[in-house]
Amino acid sequence: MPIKTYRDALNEALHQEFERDERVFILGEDVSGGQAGSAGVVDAAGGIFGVTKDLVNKFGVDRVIDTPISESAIIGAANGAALAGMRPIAELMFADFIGVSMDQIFNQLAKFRYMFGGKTTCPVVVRLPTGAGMNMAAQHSQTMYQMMTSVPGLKVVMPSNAYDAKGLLISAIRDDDPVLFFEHKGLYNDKCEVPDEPYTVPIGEADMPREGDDVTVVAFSRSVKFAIKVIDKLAEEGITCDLVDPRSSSPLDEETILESVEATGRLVVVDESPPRCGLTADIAAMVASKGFASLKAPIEQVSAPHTPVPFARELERAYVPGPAHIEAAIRKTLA
Amino acid sequence: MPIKTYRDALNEALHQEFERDERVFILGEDVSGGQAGSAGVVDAAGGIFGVTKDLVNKFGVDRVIDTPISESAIIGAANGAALAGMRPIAELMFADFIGVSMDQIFNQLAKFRYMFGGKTTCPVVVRLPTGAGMNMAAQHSQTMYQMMTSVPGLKVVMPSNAYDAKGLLISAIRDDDPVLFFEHKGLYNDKCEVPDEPYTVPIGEADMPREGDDVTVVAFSRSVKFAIKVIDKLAEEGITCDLVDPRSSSPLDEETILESVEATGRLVVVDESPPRCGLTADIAAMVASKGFASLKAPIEQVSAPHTPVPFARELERAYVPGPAHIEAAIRKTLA
Amino acid sequence: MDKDKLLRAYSQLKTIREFEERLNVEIATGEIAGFTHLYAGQEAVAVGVCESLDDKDYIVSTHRGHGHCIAKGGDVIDMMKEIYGSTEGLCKGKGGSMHIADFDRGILGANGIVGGGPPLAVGAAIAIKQRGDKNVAVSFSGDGSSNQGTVFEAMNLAVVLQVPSVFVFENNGYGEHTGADYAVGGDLLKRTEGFGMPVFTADGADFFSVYDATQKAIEHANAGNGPSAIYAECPRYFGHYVGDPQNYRSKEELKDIRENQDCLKIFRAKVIADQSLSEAELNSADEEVMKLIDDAVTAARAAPRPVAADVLEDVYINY
Amino acid sequence: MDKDKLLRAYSQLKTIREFEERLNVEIATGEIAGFTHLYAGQEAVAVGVCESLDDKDYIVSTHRGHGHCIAKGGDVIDMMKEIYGSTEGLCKGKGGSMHIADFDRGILGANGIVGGGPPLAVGAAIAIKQRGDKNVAVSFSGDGSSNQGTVFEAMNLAVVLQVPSVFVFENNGYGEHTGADYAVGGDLLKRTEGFGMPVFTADGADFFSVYDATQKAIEHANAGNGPSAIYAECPRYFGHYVGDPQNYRSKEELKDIRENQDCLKIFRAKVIADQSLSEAELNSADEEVMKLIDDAVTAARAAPRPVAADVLEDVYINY
Ligand SMILES: Cc1ncc(C[n+]2csc(CCOP(=O)(O)OP(=O)(O)O)c2C)c(N)n1
Ligand SMILES: Cc1ncc(C[n+]2csc(CCOP(=O)(O)OP(=O)(O)O)c2C)c(N)n1
Ligand SMILES: [Mg+2]
Ligand SMILES: [Mg+2]
Repeated sequence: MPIKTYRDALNEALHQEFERDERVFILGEDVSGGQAGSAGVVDAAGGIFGVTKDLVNKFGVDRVIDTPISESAIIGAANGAALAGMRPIAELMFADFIGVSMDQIFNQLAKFRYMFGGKTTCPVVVRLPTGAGMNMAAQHSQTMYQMMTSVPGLKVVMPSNAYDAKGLLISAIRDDDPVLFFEHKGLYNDKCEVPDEPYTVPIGEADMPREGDDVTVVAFSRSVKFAIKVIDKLAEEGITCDLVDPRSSSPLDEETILESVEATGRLVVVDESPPRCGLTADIAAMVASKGFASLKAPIEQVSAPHTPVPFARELERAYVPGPAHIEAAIRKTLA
Repeated sequence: MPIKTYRDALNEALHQEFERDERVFILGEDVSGGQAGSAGVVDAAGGIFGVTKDLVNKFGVDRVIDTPISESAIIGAANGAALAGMRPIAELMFADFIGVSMDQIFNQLAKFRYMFGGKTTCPVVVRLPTGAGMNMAAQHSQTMYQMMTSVPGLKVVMPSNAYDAKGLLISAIRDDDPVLFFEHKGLYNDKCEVPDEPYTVPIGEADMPREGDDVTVVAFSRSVKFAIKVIDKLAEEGITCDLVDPRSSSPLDEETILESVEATGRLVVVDESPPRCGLTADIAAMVASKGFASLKAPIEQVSAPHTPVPFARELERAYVPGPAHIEAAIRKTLA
Repeated sequence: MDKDKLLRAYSQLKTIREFEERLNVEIATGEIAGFTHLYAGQEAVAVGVCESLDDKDYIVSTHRGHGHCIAKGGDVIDMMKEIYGSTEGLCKGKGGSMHIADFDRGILGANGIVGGGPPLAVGAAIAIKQRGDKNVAVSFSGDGSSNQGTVFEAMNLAVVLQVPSVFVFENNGYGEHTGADYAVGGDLLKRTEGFGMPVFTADGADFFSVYDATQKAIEHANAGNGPSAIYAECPRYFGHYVGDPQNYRSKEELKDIRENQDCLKIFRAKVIADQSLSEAELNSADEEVMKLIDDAVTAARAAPRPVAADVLEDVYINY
Repeated sequence: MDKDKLLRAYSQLKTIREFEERLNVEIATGEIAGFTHLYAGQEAVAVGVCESLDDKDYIVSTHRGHGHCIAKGGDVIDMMKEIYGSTEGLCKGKGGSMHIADFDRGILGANGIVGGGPPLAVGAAIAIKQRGDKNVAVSFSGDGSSNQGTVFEAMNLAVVLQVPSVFVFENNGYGEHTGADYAVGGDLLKRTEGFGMPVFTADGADFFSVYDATQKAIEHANAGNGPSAIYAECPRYFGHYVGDPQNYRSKEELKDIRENQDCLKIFRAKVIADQSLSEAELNSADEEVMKLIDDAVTAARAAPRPVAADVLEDVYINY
């Protein structure tokens, strides 16, 4: 099977869905790029991370829409177009910029279906490059998906590898409910086998990239990659772990997590968001309520510290919960 | 001691702090009210819930500033004034409107101190009327504080009674860090003893309005009131509970919660926010990690369902976690 | 305008007026929950705009949405049921007064967030443009709303993309308890024109004036010239919400607007003067409207109520 | 302007230019982390504005903040240390290029959020007004930023409250990879004037022109007339960020702006022509600047690095 990067897998999903359904379009800042520039090109960017590359050449400026820097209008326009029967994809350049569009996310997009008594859905996909790792400091490095998980009505998806990235994005575009789609900036260059043809990965079904007996590790987004590293290393010592990658925090595949904890009795939850009301707390609480009887040890949460993301390399490295933190937590739960 | 409403206690705190420190001012929509109206008055409103009543008559329009409907500018201006040495209070008419000002809350206000290396603080208080109970539907009934608890750098306070309301607001205004101050709309008319003189209630110290042996109940904001009702009723049956009102979700008084759970071995957490990445999950997870050894039963979480807030009376009543839900959870953890 | 259209327009004006006047009474009974913002006084704007539209045109409304929804063809009885919180309401009792929507009529919802609507309308206009249809997407905003950043962003985006949006600004003099003259810095018209789109000014108490302005906006859009705006000053008869004591408004103002800025009176005077409709015809329209409103209230009171389990419907998941 | 002031202004222009040109080189070494946006080409705006200000005036900057910070008196060496991520940097290595601040100099921070700054400046202007001071609070925004809703809101609020804000718009032709002519609907000047404040237009490649406009804005504020704006077109010499291949710009444009819109050349030509400064004086200023920049890079490279425990400092709590 061909090997592709996470970035290219996403790009391929977009090309194929644009092809399949002419109601699909994308809007955002520099999703094509170059409008009114002195060189006279309109495919200058393809998104700041290159995920929308070449779309404009194939589908034109009416479906690959560069916008002014107006995030509320970007999300709002996507919402309105969806209510009017389209299947819009909105790109926020960085997940952190959700702040300037937040009302359109949680008071509009998330609520339409319910507030209007189920008489409509609002099939918008919002793509949000997320996470730390590029030394972009406090306003360009946040995950944000933990906050969005608390919003009823939104689906919250965060692929951890290129295969899932393509399959989940296709599912998201075809979904009738709004999906916030978080792409980790630190994964764009990661590669794995990705089929050429379109396929879907269902939203709400966990993946289990490693299986074992001693500890259940639940990890999201880039943390999955770090967890795999640690688990493979510990396997050499004879410590084996289930690794659950829920792929989406909402809907959440509670069953897979609970079944695994039932077997192992020990739980480590890993995520790059800060700890309070975060995903590690959320999963830990769910298990403490629904899987309490299985637990043999305190639940270990591995998250970022409760601070903004710092700039300097040394600081950011210490901030992001990496393999060392995960390993320590696994050992602690076994101690 | 004089009996005062939550609303009047807050109003008194404002009057006294305006008196004490001339750097204190307030801005928001209709915090005075009546500007450019045909009747020529500027004290028409005193805030839509009457919390800022009469301030403008005592302190003038320069310190009681009516603004256009521009929440980003309201919070942003408060932030900038604080950086320039003032002690601003910003009022959002409803906590739900935080969406249109969210960037100024979590990317600016929350981050300045850290991002600027501790070279400044940003002493802004944002007042946010919160919660359901008035049939105002999906966009005027949310708690929002669970999302804000996940933001490093913010203090998040939610008084559950008039005494705390006054003392916590005075503490918030004197605090050098930003404080989001959530006033439950369903508590404004509640009364208790409130001293006339200014006093502070420290932010980050839990209150324990009821003490008992069997179960620890942790509740926030209006849920405290419901929990008291249930606990007093159960006491007649001989079931006694510790009731912990953390008063603020961040900083969180983990110690008081953990000590209580150590004694009771059972935990029920109650909050009106939806469940995912919410406060009930957050507290449950903290105890599952740090107080695991004390637990004798699964942790019970009592929250709103994972839906937007519905309009009709019957629906909203079913939505808000009330005494019946709390009682059921307490009984379940004892079963 | 032919006689049928004229009569229909008048009935719409009257329906909105009576719907609101009646709500103002019914709310006092305590049967209706929540916050209600009445549109009375402004009817000529909603009807003047919407009489030029059909079901394939879109509108996005505000917190003060009853008038827009009725004008755009929303079912009066189902609206009333929604306001009463019945499961037979347009939103099954989940939305209430501030969230009335009717997708079959192109009503993309009232909106409780000031400034929430205009970006949505731009999105609907994008949809229209992509489908190659000749329709428009209209957003309504108040004077207060005109200060919300999202509204400026929406206008700019519509201009940049040259989509068929129409931004209607209804200046009723107040945003809640604050006068427009205080809160709107500079000049609302010039601010709007600065984005490079035409603003058609209308008399917001005169149906014909608003109708004409709307025709111009639609022609502008149909000619492929993109967005435009309509600016109309109009009176707000009631308080901001039902229950508002309105101590910021003088008695004289409240009296004057009922006497001299009543769109119903103005409409009647015009059509009677030019003999396009007779007093009798207008009166019989009035009677029909009164009956419709009576029926609506009766039906809404008797309509089925939601049950607790309904809370968990209409959302993709519960936990 | 006296000779000292002129020389100082020139040195500031040159310092910014060399700071940025040097960063463009140093970043290639891999020693500097993160994203860096260079201000080269636009120096006349920052310096033209800030030479009229003192430490009690406030500025709020953007993601492209080095120029504004240097012009407002930010310490060049401490800035360089911040960009290198040292604990001796202005923000102890926690902020980096996009978050440089210096509160003693009235620099309320660069800002990574487009449109984040103007509301902050209005707040600082409220503080000035409440204290009865005669100062101004300046926000810088780009052409791209001018489309962000928060910027419109800030202008409106400043007008309503009549506070001493100055909104500086630097139109460098691009917001990231998108031309201003595409993204700015209508006319940036008219949009701003629509709020009822004067806009002083300046040539953004000419220090003197910007300086004059700023004097007018300050006079306007000092006279109690509230906010105003300054509009300046200026060239952006580099890509949006260091590393941007700039395939959306023609070679001719890039050549032309270096040749014909270089604020240093223009400044030199003027002061030599009117004999207010000599070539020798300017050259010796150049030398001092080059040495300062050298020293800054040397110092930044050698400056102490943060340690992991520093992550948990400067926040009121950890969990
Ligand atoms: C974002 C937001 N801010 C504030 C409010 C509260 N609010 C509701 S209506 C209103 C006034 C709106 O004024 P205007 O746009 O003139 O409309 P009108 O009420 O006059 O119809 C305000 C402040 C809100 N609903 N949403
Ligand atoms: C809210 C937000 N949206 C988008 C961005 C990404 N971004 C950073 S700079 C920039 C362009 C800004 O253009 P302009 O205001 O003209 O400033 P210039 O870069 O030309 O100095 C964009 C889109 C951001 N930082 N913040
Ligand atoms: Mg109004
Ligand atoms: Mg620019």
